[in-house]
Amino acid sequence: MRIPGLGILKGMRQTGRNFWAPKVTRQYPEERPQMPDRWRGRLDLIYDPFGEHKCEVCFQCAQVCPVEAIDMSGFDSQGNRIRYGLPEIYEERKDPNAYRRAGLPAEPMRNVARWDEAIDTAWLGGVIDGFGARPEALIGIFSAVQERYGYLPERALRLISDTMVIHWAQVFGAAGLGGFRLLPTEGHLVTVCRCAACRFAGGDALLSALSDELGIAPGETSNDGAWSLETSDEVAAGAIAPAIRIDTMIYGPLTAVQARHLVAERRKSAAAPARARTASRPS
Amino acid sequence: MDLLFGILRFLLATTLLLLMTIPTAFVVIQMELKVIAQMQLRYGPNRVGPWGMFQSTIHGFKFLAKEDHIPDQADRATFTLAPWMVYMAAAMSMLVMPFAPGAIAADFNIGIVYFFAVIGLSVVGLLIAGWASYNKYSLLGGLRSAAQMVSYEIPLTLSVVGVVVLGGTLNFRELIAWQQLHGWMLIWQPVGLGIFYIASLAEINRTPFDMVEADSELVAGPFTEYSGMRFGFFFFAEYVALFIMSGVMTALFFGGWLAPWPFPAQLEGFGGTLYGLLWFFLKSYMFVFVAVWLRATLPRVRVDQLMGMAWKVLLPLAMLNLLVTAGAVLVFNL
Amino acid sequence: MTSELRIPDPLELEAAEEGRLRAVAGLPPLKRGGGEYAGFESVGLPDRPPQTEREREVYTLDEGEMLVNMGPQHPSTHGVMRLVIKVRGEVVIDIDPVLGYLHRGIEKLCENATYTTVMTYVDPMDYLSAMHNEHAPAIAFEKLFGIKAPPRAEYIRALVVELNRVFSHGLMMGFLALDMGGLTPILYSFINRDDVVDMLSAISGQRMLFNFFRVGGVNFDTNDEFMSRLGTWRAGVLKTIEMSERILTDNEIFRGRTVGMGVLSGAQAIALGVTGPSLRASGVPFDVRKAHPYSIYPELEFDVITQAGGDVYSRYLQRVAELKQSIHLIDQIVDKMPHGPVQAQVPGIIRPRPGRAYAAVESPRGLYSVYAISDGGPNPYRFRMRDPSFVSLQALPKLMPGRLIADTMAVMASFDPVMGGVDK
Amino acid sequence: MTESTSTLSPQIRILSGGHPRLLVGLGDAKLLTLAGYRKAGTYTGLERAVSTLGAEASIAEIAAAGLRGRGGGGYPTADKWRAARGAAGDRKVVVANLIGADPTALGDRALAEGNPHLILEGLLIAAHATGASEAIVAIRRDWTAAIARMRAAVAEAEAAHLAGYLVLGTDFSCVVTVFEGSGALVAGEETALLAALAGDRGMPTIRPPYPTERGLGGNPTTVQNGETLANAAWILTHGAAEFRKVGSSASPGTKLVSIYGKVKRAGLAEVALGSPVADVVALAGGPGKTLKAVFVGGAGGGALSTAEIETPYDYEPLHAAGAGLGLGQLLITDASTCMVSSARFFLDYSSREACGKAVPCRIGTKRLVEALDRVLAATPRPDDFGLLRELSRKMADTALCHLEARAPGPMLTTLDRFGDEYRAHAERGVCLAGACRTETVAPLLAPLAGVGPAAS
Repeated sequence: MRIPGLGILKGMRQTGRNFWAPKVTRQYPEERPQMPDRWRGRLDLIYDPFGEHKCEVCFQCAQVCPVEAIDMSGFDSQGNRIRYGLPEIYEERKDPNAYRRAGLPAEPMRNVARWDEAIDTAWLGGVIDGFGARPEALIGIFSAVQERYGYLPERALRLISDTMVIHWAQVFGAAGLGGFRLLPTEGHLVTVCRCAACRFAGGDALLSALSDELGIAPGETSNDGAWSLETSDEVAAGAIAPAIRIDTMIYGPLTAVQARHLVAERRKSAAAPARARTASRPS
Repeated sequence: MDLLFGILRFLLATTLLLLMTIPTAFVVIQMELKVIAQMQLRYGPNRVGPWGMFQSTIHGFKFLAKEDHIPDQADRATFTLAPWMVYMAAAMSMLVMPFAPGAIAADFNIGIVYFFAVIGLSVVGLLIAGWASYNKYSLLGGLRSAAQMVSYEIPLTLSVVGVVVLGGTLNFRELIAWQQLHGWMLIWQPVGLGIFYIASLAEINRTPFDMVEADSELVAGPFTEYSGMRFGFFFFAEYVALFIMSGVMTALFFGGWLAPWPFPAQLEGFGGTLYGLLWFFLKSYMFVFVAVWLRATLPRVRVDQLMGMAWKVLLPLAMLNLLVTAGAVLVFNL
Repeated sequence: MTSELRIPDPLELEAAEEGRLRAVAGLPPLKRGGGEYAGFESVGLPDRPPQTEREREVYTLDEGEMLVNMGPQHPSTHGVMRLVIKVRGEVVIDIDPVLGYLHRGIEKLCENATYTTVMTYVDPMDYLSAMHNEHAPAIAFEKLFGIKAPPRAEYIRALVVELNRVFSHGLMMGFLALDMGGLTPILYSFINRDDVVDMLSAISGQRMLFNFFRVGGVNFDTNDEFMSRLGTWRAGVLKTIEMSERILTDNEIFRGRTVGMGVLSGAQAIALGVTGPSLRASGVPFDVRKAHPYSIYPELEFDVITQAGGDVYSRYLQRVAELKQSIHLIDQIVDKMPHGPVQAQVPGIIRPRPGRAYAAVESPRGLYSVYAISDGGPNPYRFRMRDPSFVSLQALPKLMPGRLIADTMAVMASFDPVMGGVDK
Repeated sequence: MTESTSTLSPQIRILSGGHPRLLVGLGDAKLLTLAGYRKAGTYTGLERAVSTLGAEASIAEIAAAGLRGRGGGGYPTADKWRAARGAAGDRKVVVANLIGADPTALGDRALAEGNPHLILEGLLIAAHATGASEAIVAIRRDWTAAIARMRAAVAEAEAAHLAGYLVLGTDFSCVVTVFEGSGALVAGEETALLAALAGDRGMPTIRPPYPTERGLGGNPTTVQNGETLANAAWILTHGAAEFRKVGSSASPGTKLVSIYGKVKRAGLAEVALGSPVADVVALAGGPGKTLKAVFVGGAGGGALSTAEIETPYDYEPLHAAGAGLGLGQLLITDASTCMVSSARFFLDYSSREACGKAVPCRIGTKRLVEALDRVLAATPRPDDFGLLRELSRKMADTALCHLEARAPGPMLTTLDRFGDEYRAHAERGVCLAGACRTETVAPLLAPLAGVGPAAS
């Protein structure tokens, strides 16, 4: 026979005792939990132990996200500036007004938004149609666009994605690989070949000479916007190593002095159109 | 002149009481948050103000800031009326609450009858809230509240009848004076106290008798469709009622404002009022604490068990108690 | 085992209960069968004609009846389940569970994953017993490839699986109380659960979806952190469990609501396919760990616990008893654990020979089993999982007619369903 | 044969000597037209395969010749074609890989520019042998001359019923299309090439399934290097026995070698497989006495020291020496070349060209470059040489594509053979070759562990 109420009293004794007992709550922001050594649920996979950004902007996450929820920007392992996401959302974030709303000092955008750069849609549509909109021809279409604009404008990529029904992340990812430019260059573009043949034939000296002559480091643009210097593996120098490319013309083999001379010559006739010359001098 | 003074005094007292309900609700809610947390080995709210003291206050202000939503098919008139009815039932019943000597808003000669009449009004509010919401859960909750509160009113009142018979008065002040002479009613009416406590918990929908809200069954009972300050009124009324029931229990069974020792059980003048207030609040909040303690421990009883308990256990027990008390009064001529 | 094989028809039960109630109230019995089809509008959905007999039956309302839509958003449906309850007053006449709100197509996901990556997909299924979810596929795939996990791996598996059972059963105590309005036991249960998941994250690296089992072993060996946490937890676990027990087991209100409530006889339970603690609470001594031994369970000493009642209270007691039994098993496992490797040599992409394999484990909710068919490719041709919660829920419509709405919660919680597993 | 660069890009210079087969007449404008090409006696291979032999027999012919893939892997071509032929699927594709992944490898470019019909013929033979109805020529996009010539060649061949529908009047049809491919290193990898052709970022995919089972669009796809296809055409034209006359028994035939570095004449030569590396170096008029090391196989190969200069230029012997055939790149260095900075150059190249798909490659190459930078700056961490070896091993173990697996090759081989240079750099900050700009740094107290056997 149970005495009615005794069970209730037993429970109340327990809760009453716990009223005074030490508490088990962790006061989170002050008291950080000790994460196990093997813990792998961290959300801050941002920097590795060497202090380097871990995200390589490889787009694999964006490509598999079915609702295109991932937007990202950064520099990938090729050094390309990549950004991916809805332009309006992204640009709103970069918008000086958004900064102002957030109470941050608003500076004019260094890299102006190019997603609204006008492109010749009819021409691009013709190019895509010429390839029959086959996905195999994506690189060919990119080549055509880069030939015309000097780089791949984002709006063109978007149009390609829409017309060819290829996922936007795929188009952007494909454009990020293989030497396409995603930013426009300013002025004359001097490209120094960095391939093994050129490097062992004295390409480093060429690069330092040109860098000295133009006063800019590789990847930079001179202050007057007339010259850009970059390196590439693409000049494919072979027998004419070491070689450089100025805009579309390839020169080689060159010595450092010859390279300086070439650039200086072009500088003098900066206003005049580049005259055609032989691509190489057989040795 | 007397009439004018009486009216002024009444206006002042009611204003003060109405103003008092909100802080009272805040304090009781804060107690509930904090005490249950401690019993569950948590700290409870501790971020807003020192020791989290203002958590319930900002809860209150949060209600003000929330959207007030009325369902399309709800009956707007009654839907808006219901929170007021419930809230006013609680606030009005405070009118006869004997806080301290000289601190009774309206010292009726039938104060106890008035109290039980007014506190019972809240059932009407809950019923129309349940009906007006156009929601099945609300309707079930409203009907439950009607059944439960009407049922428990009977043992509740009957348990007090014993006290009244013994004290020979329906006035709270006189009842406390009787207790000063004869000792607290607790000694004379232990069974009545038990019935009163259980029935009062049921009357104000506290765990383990919170059938009306029953959040794991009926979502939120009659309050399901309410939001913003309208819900806030229900919410406050519930906690004010808890305080009132504890206060009335103090007055009826625990000597009201009397100190627990005979000398000085009561002081004269303004000091006496403060002294009385101290003891009254101390005792009342102790019973609030017990109610919260119960809530931290007990599961909810089922609705049929609840009704069974009212009619099969409490009502016969209260009758028996009344019979024995009345008999004793007659025989021993107390 | 009882010899009662007849399952009472819900309508019959309901009629009896209704007759009793009306007799008590002194009312004439209601006439049945004159109802009208109310349709889906009455539960807030677009109307359409009934498509099955059962649908017509549920949505046909007699005099004084009403359909209540409980869920998918409701405080106590253990996830996102919808119960369409036909009530007369508060008396439940009929229940129509509507599933699929959490359906994620896990079986198909697994069929498109390689054998090694299946483990990540089965985790979120029954999220309170993720270790068990991984255990059955691991065993099935090992059968399929004809490899064996090293002994130490088997012991670690059994250890983490029993730890998982401890916190799962502990949570059941809390949720049962919570569904009856008891606020406190769930928080005590979470103290225990937090300790265990911290411990499991020390060994596996994750707190909830462990991804710990591998085909042919486990991901990690035990480490000092895990073992020290295990020791600290073991010292205090019984005290934590007793706190909930003191509040619930002898409580008159709790007993009043659970004893004799939702009685499932042994024969009924077998007929409905209910397994696990719910079946043993009905007096049937069936435990996969004993009946079809797997892993290292033959080497451990334990008895199959049963209860006689078959009601909600028995199911509660059964869980508490099994919880303590699991702690006992953990002691044994730690004592006997051998040294050695924890992972057999397995190629990166496994292509088993065409064949089929079945493996069943005793999960906290009952018999959880996996059936995998290989066509020789790198991913399973067919991957089928039997989830115990889904089967247990079948009993709900059989038990509820004649009871009250409030009891629906108690009976449902006593089967301890996890919607992630039900909907897969 | 004299140097003739008439129709070829100026980058390509053909060296005399060796065993010219594919290079015969290259640079002659006559070869560019169909008529001129036919006059040279070819397309007979295709005729023979289609009209006389049939698919099975042509594969047997290739198998008898023992042709192996010239893309570096050395997988027997006949086996690959047989697998593609046996694979289920009603649509099969053949892809000619003319991406020329490494810009220093000139063989494919020379063939595509100088003799497009030869590659086309090989491609059609492969299509016929594997039962493919579709053929794709993927050419690196900056080889504009090659693309134009290839397109013209395809048009000519189709007009002459050598390609397209009903080739040579038989029921064999094969539609040939020419597409540009991107110019990244990884794009030459066959699965990456297929991904790029599917309109995706050109990143390798996990194998199996091999492309011969499931490639472009899920269809069985045979991806062949341009040089391999040219060889196949040559075999069908001249016969397997003739093919086997040159080269080693395990791998008969010739290989196009691009020789550059510290040589008198850099350029392209065709040598018999199995001939000593020293002979190949001599073709370019090597540096003679000052020869220090030969990097065989470019960024994915390895270095041979002067002691190993007699190693046969063949798949297995080079692989055993830690190097590889690659696309036929041969970098010759003399005494003035620092081996550490050379290894760093190759690793840096691999790191820059990493597509980003496989983490060990993407991060691992960077870590290797950083470790080498520390060595070059004479500020190594105590375990840096251990790190170099361990990381290389892990990269090879977890590689997704062969580029990644072989990326540390130049570093590992030089670490083994020229350990003293590494040690000098790391411990004293001295470049033994005198090539690197060195600063005076305090020597370390204890020598570093883990430097290769040559150093100990």
